[in-house]
Amino acid sequence: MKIATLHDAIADHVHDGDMLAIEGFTAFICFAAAHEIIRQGRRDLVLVRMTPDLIYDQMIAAGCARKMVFSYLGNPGVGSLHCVRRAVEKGIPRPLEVEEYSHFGMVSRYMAGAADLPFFPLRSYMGADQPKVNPHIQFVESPFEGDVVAVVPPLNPDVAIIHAQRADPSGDTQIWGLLGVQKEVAFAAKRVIVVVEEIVDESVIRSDPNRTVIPGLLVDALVHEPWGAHPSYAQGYYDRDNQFYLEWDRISRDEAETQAWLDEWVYGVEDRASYLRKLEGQDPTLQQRLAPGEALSQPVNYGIYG
Amino acid sequence: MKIATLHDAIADHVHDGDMLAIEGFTAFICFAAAHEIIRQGRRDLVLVRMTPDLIYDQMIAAGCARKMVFSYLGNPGVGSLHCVRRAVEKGIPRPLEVEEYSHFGMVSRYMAGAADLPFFPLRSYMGADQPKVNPHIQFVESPFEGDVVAVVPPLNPDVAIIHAQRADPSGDTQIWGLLGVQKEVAFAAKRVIVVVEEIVDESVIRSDPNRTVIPGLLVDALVHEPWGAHPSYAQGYYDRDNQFYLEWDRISRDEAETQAWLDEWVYGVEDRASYLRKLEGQDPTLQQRLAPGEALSQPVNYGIYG
Amino acid sequence: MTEYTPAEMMITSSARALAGERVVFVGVGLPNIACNLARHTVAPDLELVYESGVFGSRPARLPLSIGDPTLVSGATLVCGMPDLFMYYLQGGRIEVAFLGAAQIDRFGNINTTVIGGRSPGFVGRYEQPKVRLPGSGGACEIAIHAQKVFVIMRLSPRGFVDQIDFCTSAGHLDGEPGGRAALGMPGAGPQLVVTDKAIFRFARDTGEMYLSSVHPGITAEEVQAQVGWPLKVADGLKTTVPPTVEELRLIREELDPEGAYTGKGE
Amino acid sequence: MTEYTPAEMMITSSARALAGERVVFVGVGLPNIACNLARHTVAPDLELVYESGVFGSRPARLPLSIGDPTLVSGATLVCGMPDLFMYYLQGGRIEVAFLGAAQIDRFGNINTTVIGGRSPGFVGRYEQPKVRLPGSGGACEIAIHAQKVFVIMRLSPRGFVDQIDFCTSAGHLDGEPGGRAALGMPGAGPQLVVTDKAIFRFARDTGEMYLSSVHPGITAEEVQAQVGWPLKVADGLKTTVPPTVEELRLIREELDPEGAYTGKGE
Repeated sequence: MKIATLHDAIADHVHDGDMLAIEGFTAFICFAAAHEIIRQGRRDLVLVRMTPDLIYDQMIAAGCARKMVFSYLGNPGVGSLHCVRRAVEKGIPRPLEVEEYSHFGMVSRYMAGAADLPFFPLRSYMGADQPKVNPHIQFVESPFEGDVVAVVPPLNPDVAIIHAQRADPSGDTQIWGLLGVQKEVAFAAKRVIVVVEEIVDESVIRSDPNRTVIPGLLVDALVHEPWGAHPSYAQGYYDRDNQFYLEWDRISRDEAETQAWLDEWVYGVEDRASYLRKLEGQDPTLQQRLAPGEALSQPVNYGIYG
Repeated sequence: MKIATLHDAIADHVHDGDMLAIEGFTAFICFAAAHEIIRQGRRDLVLVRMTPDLIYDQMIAAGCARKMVFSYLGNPGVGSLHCVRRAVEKGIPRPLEVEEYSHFGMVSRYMAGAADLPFFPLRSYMGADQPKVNPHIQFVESPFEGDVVAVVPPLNPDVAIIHAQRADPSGDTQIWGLLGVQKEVAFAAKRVIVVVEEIVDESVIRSDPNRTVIPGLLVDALVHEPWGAHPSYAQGYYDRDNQFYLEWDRISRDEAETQAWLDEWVYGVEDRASYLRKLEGQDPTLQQRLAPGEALSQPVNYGIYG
Repeated sequence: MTEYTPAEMMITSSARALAGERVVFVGVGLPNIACNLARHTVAPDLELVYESGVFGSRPARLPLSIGDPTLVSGATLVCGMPDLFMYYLQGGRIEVAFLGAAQIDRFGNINTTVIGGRSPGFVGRYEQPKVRLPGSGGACEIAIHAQKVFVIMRLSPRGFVDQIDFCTSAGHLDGEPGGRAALGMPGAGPQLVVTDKAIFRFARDTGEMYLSSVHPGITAEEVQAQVGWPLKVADGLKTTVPPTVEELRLIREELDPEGAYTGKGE
Repeated sequence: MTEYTPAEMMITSSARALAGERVVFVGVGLPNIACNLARHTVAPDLELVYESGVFGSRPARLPLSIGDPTLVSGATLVCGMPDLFMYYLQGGRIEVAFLGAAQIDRFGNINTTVIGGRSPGFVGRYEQPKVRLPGSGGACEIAIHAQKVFVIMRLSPRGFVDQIDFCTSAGHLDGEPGGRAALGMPGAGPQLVVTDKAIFRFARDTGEMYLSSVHPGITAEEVQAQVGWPLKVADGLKTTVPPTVEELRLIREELDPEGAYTGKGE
């Protein structure tokens, strides 16, 4: 494990053709990493994520991906992902192969991957058409009472990127708020990059070991990148920038406007710090607009035994 | 859900012949509930627990059980469970049927029970003899690469008893420290009794929703019983009483001494409060001896969004 | 009588159907407002479970997505997706769930995956669709496990079709009694479809959707014109009871004061 | 040369075998002290994982069981049993694990379930045993998944037997090369057996245990007398290097100052 810049973490661990999972279910979406991958010009990625959201819409518009594995396509609370739709419906900027599950199917694939199981069983897909278009959805009979359940195979991305609130310098990572499948994808992936709002002293993590979701043992690179999830959010650090989610709906409907946006906000900035400076230049109230108030957890006593 | 005395919770929810799981892996072991069950004279129980520990040793000595489902028999850090051994090896006070798994097998059975799956897959038991003596351990071939894995069926106890640090009056329960399989058994069981050190205001629970392990939705009875786990422990509240674990090794080697102990400490006291008074009468340093120092978790900010 | 929007009609109709329910699986938008309205009226003990893993939420503002951080702060329990799908949904803890649909057929089978397409055949249509929709999300398994499913969608000929292009979430299958149970589907399937023009229910014996009530000013003929199969109509077709003054006050003053979901005349 | 107890010899021998290892699955008692000694000497980066779900523990006192609360306070991560078994152990994250045994055979297969019994036949013996032992706990799957297994037990004819009464945790099976892999067992199986009299290892090609070193003052013949099969002996049988002054200081002053595990001459 080493503490790295986002540039170096991506350069070292994300390669052309990799299967990449940037997870965080509707929260903690690491746009900073996606933009760095776009800037570094990665190609032929297999993008894995339950909810592709704007982050994969942008990466697909930038031509990074050849395939996407997912369970729900949408701009949450707003509407369609227009770049994904252009790629699927019209092959713009390039054709995009899709491999599709329900949410539970994706969760199960990650769990099988994390647990090194050849399959994970779930009661889903009965009566539905997904198994007809996805050979990875099969059915197995129980040896106990003859009950039949669906099974899906493990998903083991080459690299997973997880955004979180804090980690110690060894990479022991704590997350609070929506936990999604971050733990599962970290255990399932061959390499793990963790991007945090804060790197804290080991004593902070050790004061609350039940809150640690990802052990440093799994982490190949730890990146300190405040506001790395904007326009998504990090619980307790900043709010989702809903204005941008609405604006993207407009921008992304048009291919040229989309490319112009990428030119300005991704290719046109050097790194996340530059992006934030530019953003605050445009909107000086940004921090104030998105800063949440304070709602602290009440402490618990682990006790001193010694 | 209703807040109840331990007497009433046991009277209402634990019946002769029930399959009962009192869980808590090497911690949070609810001796108060076991003693109440012994006092109420329950019979023919199927006792389920990964580590039967002293709690089931006592219940078996008291003649409550006809069968035990488990994965590790021992007085942790001390030695054998002599009452269990007398029942298995010699049928004293009555014969005890056993159904045995590895730890992972028990964990998997609880998960299948909690998730309403007909089986749970695990890579275990290859080359071992457990499947020869337990027909609930079967093997299934994966439809994906022909890999073979063990599977075990769901375990759905009639009633589960969980000891925890705190819950709100609706039964939303928080646990910190060793989490064992408490969540899984609560979801797997048909009825759930939660016994806590403290009933706290809803606002305490709501200040840290990620720490809630069992939702009130599952809880049939909530019991406030401080020190209800003694001689086991509740993280941050009191330490394990190792002296008693050592003493039980001596007492339990002899059937008559065992029965005398039950007479004095279980049948001879009315409830847990009486037990604690008697205990402190014998050992006035009890609280001081077992009280841990303070090691508080550092709070996290969930943020106010509104 | 007070004026109301079609969205307000859909919200109050959905809320009333939650009378006496305990645990509802909820998305944002209209279902969210409907569930909160129900909690203020017919179902005070209603627990809202969000697909994002949030239980017992007390949002300080109207959530704009199921991932809104306002759902988390002050909730009673927030868990990861494995727990949510394995223990809450598959474990049978969800009584009612709301689903949306791009297409629905007479048996309540739902498509939210693809529409049309250039290639011949089923798989080809999937691979080269005319319109790529969001896909399942959790809908496929919600439709299987929730004890009851309520559908909220607008009434239109494109939506109410004789043959859906893709079955994302199974309803009453082909209507054969016991068909769901035979496939191992624990929930009872779709019970209610709330639209901007009318409310539909399903016949217990045939699993077929029928017109249960029309909103004030709408006729059964107008509804049939929007539905792609010969629609069965309830004996004694009723007119939907419009939102009460108190329901409208709750929606407008407390639940969606900025009219994010209800004010655009949706 | 400093005096030392058999337990101290077992601890130092085990600790030295951890040189360069990263993640060890540990029980209490001697393995716990051995792992902590290794962290002070040959394996400073060693991470101790306890079966109870504790990672990166910094116990403020000598833990008396794997469930001791002192293991939790100040650890880096504490998780439930599903995570521990599914993601850490089965997920292949454990490099070395220590196991104890009541009986072990020449291929490192281990019995911790039952001894003897009155009834004829295998199942009968299981159901009416002479001695009911603890059973598997996590040992059955630890033996399958840990990349390497180290066994700690006393040398005795009751323990080192030609035929174990029950196979709780498989070692090298019948010694057939590739046998473990053919059954889908990811770990390499037993690598080392540390006793109070001698140290054993396993031949790479046959999977058979051989005498690797004898503790000072013990002969190969004395060891053979305690082993229930004709024991193979390493070419150039060595004498185990006894604990150093520094190792003994660490054990006696820092790791087990009250001699709970090391002072009774075990």
